[in-house]
Amino acid sequence: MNVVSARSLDLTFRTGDGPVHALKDIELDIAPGEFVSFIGPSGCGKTTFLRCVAGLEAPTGGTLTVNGMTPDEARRARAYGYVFQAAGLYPWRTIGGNIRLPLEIMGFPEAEKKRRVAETLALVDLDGFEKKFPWQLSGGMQQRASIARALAFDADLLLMDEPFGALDEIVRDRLNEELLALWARTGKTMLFVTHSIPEAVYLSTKIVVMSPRPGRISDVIDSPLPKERPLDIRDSAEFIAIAHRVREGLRAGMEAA
Amino acid sequence: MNVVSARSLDLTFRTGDGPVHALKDIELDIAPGEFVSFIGPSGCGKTTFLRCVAGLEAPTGGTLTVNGMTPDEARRARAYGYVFQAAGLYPWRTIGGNIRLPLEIMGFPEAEKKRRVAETLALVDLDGFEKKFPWQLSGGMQQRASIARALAFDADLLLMDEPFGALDEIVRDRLNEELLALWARTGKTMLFVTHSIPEAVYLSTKIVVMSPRPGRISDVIDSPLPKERPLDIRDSAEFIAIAHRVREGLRAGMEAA
Amino acid sequence: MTDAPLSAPQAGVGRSGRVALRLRAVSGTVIPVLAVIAALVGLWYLACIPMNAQQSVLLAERGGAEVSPATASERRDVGGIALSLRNPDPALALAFGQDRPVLPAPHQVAAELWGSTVGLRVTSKRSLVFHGWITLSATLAGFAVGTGLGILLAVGIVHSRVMDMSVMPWAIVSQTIPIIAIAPMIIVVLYSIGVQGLVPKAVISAYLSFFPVVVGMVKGLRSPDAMQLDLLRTYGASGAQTFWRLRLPASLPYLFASLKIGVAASLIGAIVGELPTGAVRGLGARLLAGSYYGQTVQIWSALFAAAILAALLVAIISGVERVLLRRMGLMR
Amino acid sequence: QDDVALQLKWVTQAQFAGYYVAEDQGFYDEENLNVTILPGGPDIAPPQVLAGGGADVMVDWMPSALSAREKGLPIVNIAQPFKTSGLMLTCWKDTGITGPEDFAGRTIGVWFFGNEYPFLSWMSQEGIPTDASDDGITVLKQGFNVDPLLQRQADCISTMTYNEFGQVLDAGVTEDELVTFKYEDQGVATLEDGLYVLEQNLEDPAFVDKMTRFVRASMKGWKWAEENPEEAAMIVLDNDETGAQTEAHQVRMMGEIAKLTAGSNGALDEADYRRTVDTLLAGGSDPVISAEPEGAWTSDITDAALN
Amino acid sequence: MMLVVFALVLWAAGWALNVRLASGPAADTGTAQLAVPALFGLTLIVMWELIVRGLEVPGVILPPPSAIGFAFAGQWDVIWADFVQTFVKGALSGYVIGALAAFAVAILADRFDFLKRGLLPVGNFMAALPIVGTAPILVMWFGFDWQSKAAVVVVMVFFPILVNTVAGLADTAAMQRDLMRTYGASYTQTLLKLRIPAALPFIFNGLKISTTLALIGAIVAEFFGSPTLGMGFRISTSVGQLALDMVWAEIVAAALAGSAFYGIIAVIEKRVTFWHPSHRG
Ligand SMILES: Nc1ncnc2c1ncn2[C@@H]1O[C@H](COP(=O)(O)OP(=O)(O)OP(=O)(O)O)[C@@H](O)[C@H]1O
Ligand SMILES: Nc1ncnc2c1ncn2[C@@H]1O[C@H](COP(=O)(O)OP(=O)(O)OP(=O)(O)O)[C@@H](O)[C@H]1O
Ligand SMILES: Cc1ncc(C[n+]2csc(CCO)c2C)c(N)n1
Ligand SMILES: [Mg+2]
Ligand SMILES: [Mg+2]
Repeated sequence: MNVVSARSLDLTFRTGDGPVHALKDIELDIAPGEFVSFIGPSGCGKTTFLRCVAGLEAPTGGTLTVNGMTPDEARRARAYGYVFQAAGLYPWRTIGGNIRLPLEIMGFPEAEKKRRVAETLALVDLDGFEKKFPWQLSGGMQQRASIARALAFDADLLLMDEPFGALDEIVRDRLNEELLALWARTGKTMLFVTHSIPEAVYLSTKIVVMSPRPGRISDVIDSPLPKERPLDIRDSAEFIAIAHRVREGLRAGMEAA
Repeated sequence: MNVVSARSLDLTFRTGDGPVHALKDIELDIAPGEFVSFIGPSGCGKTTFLRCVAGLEAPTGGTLTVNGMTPDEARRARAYGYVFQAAGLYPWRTIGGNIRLPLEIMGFPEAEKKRRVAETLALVDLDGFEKKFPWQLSGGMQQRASIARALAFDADLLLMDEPFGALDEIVRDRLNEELLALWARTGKTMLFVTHSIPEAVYLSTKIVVMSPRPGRISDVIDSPLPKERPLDIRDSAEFIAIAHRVREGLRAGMEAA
Repeated sequence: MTDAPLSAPQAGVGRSGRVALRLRAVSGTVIPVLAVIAALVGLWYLACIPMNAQQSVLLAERGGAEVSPATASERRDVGGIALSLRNPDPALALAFGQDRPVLPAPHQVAAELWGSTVGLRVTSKRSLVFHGWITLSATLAGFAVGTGLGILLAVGIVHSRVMDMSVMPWAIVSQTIPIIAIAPMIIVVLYSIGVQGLVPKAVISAYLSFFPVVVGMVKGLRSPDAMQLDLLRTYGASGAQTFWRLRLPASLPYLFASLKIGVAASLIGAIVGELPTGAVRGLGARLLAGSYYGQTVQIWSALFAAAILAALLVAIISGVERVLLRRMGLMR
Repeated sequence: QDDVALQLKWVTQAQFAGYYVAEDQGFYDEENLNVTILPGGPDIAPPQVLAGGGADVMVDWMPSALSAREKGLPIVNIAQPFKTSGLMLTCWKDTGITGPEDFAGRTIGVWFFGNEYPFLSWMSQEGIPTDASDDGITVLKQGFNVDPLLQRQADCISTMTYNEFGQVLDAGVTEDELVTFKYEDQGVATLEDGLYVLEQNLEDPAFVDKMTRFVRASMKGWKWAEENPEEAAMIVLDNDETGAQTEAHQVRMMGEIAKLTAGSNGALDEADYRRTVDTLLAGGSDPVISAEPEGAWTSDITDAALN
Repeated sequence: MMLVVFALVLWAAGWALNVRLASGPAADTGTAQLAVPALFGLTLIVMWELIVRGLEVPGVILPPPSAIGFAFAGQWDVIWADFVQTFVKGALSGYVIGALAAFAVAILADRFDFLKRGLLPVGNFMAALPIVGTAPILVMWFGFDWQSKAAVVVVMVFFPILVNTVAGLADTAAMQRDLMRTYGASYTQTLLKLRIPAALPFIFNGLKISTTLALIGAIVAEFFGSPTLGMGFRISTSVGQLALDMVWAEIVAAALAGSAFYGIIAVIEKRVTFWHPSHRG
């Protein structure tokens, strides 16, 4: 069964100055264990699509299922973890406290909370930072903590909206590597929004190129790259070819709009 | 004569918790008409170097001349235009008013102000937006306006500190193309700070790679790319080779530090 | 530690660094503050001369000195500065020690302050500590009630659109009502149901302090951004969970900012509440009694006592704020 | 014991010595009364407190009481411990004022808050407008103290023989620098501190009995105070919670107060009442009261109390 | 008792209507935004009327709104004269003087950092001096007429405007100041073209807070001595005369004037700082 399945999905926002057609006729299937990147110019509806999957936004047309349920049911079943663009850690909670937050809300027993916090901290390589406050960490470390927070309750689906958008290229490179490793280890399904072509190509098994006004899917590219990806795969011809196709897809979408 | 010439330039900030060695032993010459990019990890001193050139920061060692003057003299002679990372337009002024700001301060006559505002607006392709307020424009348009503001008084030297850092890749691509065209047309000398390897390689005649703690120049790469650069030059082997060298330079700098 | 957080703010700041920073901050304000105070005190002394000139010259005249103009009725039309210039000796000599000066000299006020705080048993009716305590207890009671009410109202406003739309404008209008006009009425109404003493003052004090708290708390409870709220939605959190885990902690910095304004307002309220019933107890009563008998020195010392009390209350709240917010990691 | 709440017209001072003495000397206890004395202040209107039920009995001036009665608050004088008026105008002699005919064009300080009626009546009897016109008086709402006179912001101010006048002297002004006009001497005296209750309460025999005992004990207090002015002043001082009153001031005040209470055994003298009413009615175009009051006083209680 | 019960029923009905208005489809229209608070106020007033009549509260304790309305209409000329004396002469002139003085000092404090660091803490302390204590002193110094009221208002509004203006002048981003430096701009140019415009939202915040303070200050000062005119004079005198309807009519006038003053400054603010994120339509 597909983890995410969208059929002629449509979403129009009513705003003060007329309706905004944010998503139009989205058809997409995502199988378990895939790493899917969404790329497209600003305003093309990437975030909106992710929010629909998360049940934070209600589509105005078409159908969308998550693990076979409606997105809202999936949200209440805590089917996914969501990572926002900015780390958005609560500044009044320590790193450990932030990771504990979803566990508290979902009512995990005390011992279980402890175990999971320690485990996820280790997973994102932040052991020893449990008692620190967010602002005592660098931006990259904060973003890792926010990923840990989304991992803590061990949902099979991870939704990430430009998680590394605010970081500099070098830190970003390292986090990309780590994310790939994590994905390989856990086998989760990933939906990943990005603005960066190299990032999308480097990470994904499938790249969804979107174009704006109204937000549509203009291309879906299945990556032939192997699962093992050292950083300098980015200088390989295959990589460059996919990147080229993504860029062409973006350009075409822009011109059509 | 070199536009910028640095000889064993050194700068140490005194802060509450001890000195920060931001620039060390910088040796650099920039000839008229060059397009020089500065790239390096966060905190390596790119901004600090640009600020030294602008006379906004006083070096603690070595010498630095701008058009043969001290930076401070150059600043008072209005020798350069400076573009900051964020557009930083004054929200209480229209786009036209923002571009007029430096002209007012430098005491241009009224008719001249009018002419130049119109001219620079056309140069950055913003005619018709003169009466709009900054927040009514998209991020990319705001950044173009801020470049226009720096161009308005027609200095021969343009200092740009990550001007496109906050924009998305597609908008950024277009502004890169436009910036190159502008440079070709006006023959100004450009100092350009960026985090993006493709951007640096695409734009520059010379790439300065820096490494942190203390901030040093770890590599200076003269680009063999032709002056004419269509966007898909980025898929060429030459381009990729330079990008690779920049990346290696960055990595080496990181490891040494 | 491969990724030492060296780029994080303050990552390298040790204890000594913090202490050094604090020391620099202290010397960076203490000296200017002292300088400004010295300048103000100097000006104050200077101002005493013309302000008290009429009386100085009158005293000199009664003492048999030659003064100009010679009679009080002629002098009445001469300004204080001109009078001091025409009679420099008495104006200077007698300006700083009068019993009922128009403007008491700083040392007179200081001596009175000292004498009526440290110099007396705190149980004495002349002790400013005694009166300060009376006012303080009403202030604290009113502040507690006002703050509680303000927070409740803010919670209501944040959670109910009707309350937001209907209550907020009237809360603003309520602040345009001159409290001194309704204070006596509040007191009389409470009298009629047999309530007197601390409660009426506390009610007025609460009336003045609830507003800043409402405004601050509404802002604070609304300070979490859409992303922080959405995060909790992705966890399927309930309204109560959202309130306790997100809105409330996020509002604390705003709350403290309003508490500081509110406590000062509470103090004013308590003093205003002490005025109508006149000479009973408290700093307001001292002010009024001083005023009633033309005891300017006593007025000024009560005035300063009130300001010092306000400063202390604000300092205490700042202290609590610092400890709490630092423990919560909200203050660096 | 029966509870009685007494609302004073002003702050704790020797003006109210009789009540404090009665409390202190146990005269109220003897009458089986538990009396609470509520000090007044600048913004407390005793009739309002009475109307609200915050007090059983109050001290007020008759002009203010009659005016309140005409406004529909039925209050009744049950006793009149003050025989003579202590109110006066105090002026600087060097202004050249010698009599009321010189008031035109002057600035005069007056207390308001129900204390302005005697002045306004007097002026309307003299035919002097108080509207700040050229041939009229500029009236200032006088604050709490004698500063307007000392600062020469006013040519004359209102003073009480027992209080503010002493303060003027205390400030170093000698009596021959001043001209004073006692209302008593001008023939416009109105009755001052009397005891008033709500009319409907008098229908209750228990209340009447309580008030009878209260008046009896209070008058005993007053007579004690007249005889022992120094001790009475000290008792007042003990009851002052601000700690602002001084012994010298209160002793002098007690001395002056004793002169005002001297002629009264507590019963209202009908002649004084007539004079007060006539003065207030004679207010020309804007009299304080417009109609002859009915039932504004009763001698029942003093009759019962003093026999 | 019936009336009281009726009042409570009315309250429930008013609230229910408001709930419908506020959560209905028209909630965001300007009409609803006026109607909801107006309805709320109206229910309060009618309840007040009913309860006062129902419980037979004496008119000298709390008059019903209808009596207040009659007093307001009947004594309109008196209220107007009081308003001119207290608001126009006292509050407004004091407000203008206080604001100008605060601007001048703020610019000085901004220019000389030493002054700023010394003045602000001392200023905060001075601002804590209770107005009810300073008012009698100022009345003693400046006489009984509106000048002393203006002086009280100056003292009251000075510090909030000063503190806000200083904070506003310091609120420019380092980048914005650097931009001016790259143009080689002078201090005055930076002040006029950057710092003052950037400070306007703060300045208006101070000006807004001060509107209500100004009126209250002028009224409070009249309690400590005044000519026989003015809102504060009328309030205190009318209490003494048990004319509570007049007292409340003056309070209503004060609240109206205060709210209107606030509203006018808020409108000007919206015009002048239209560019600020909190005002962008
Ligand atoms: N709550 C909303 N109300 C109205 N319009 C909205 C809302 N959220 C998004 N939009 C509009 O919908 C369109 C798609 O927005 P969305 O945020 O999904 O774009 P995006 O692809 O995530 O862009 P970016 O790369 O800038 O994050 C945009 O035009 C946006 O203005
Ligand atoms: N005013 C200052 N006072 C003290 N230290 C400073 C100051 N400005 C910069 N630094 C320090 O100097 C070093 C270089 O900073 P700089 O801003 O030049 O880096 P950068 O290369 O521009 O980084 P980024 O890519 O993040 O903009 C950093 O360690 C920074 O913390
Ligand atoms: C507003 C006001 N009311 C009364 C007095 C003083 N006062 C007037 S008459 C009197 C004696 C009877 O109580 C006293 C003390 C004042 N100064 N200010
Ligand atoms: Mg987005
Ligand atoms: Mg930088």
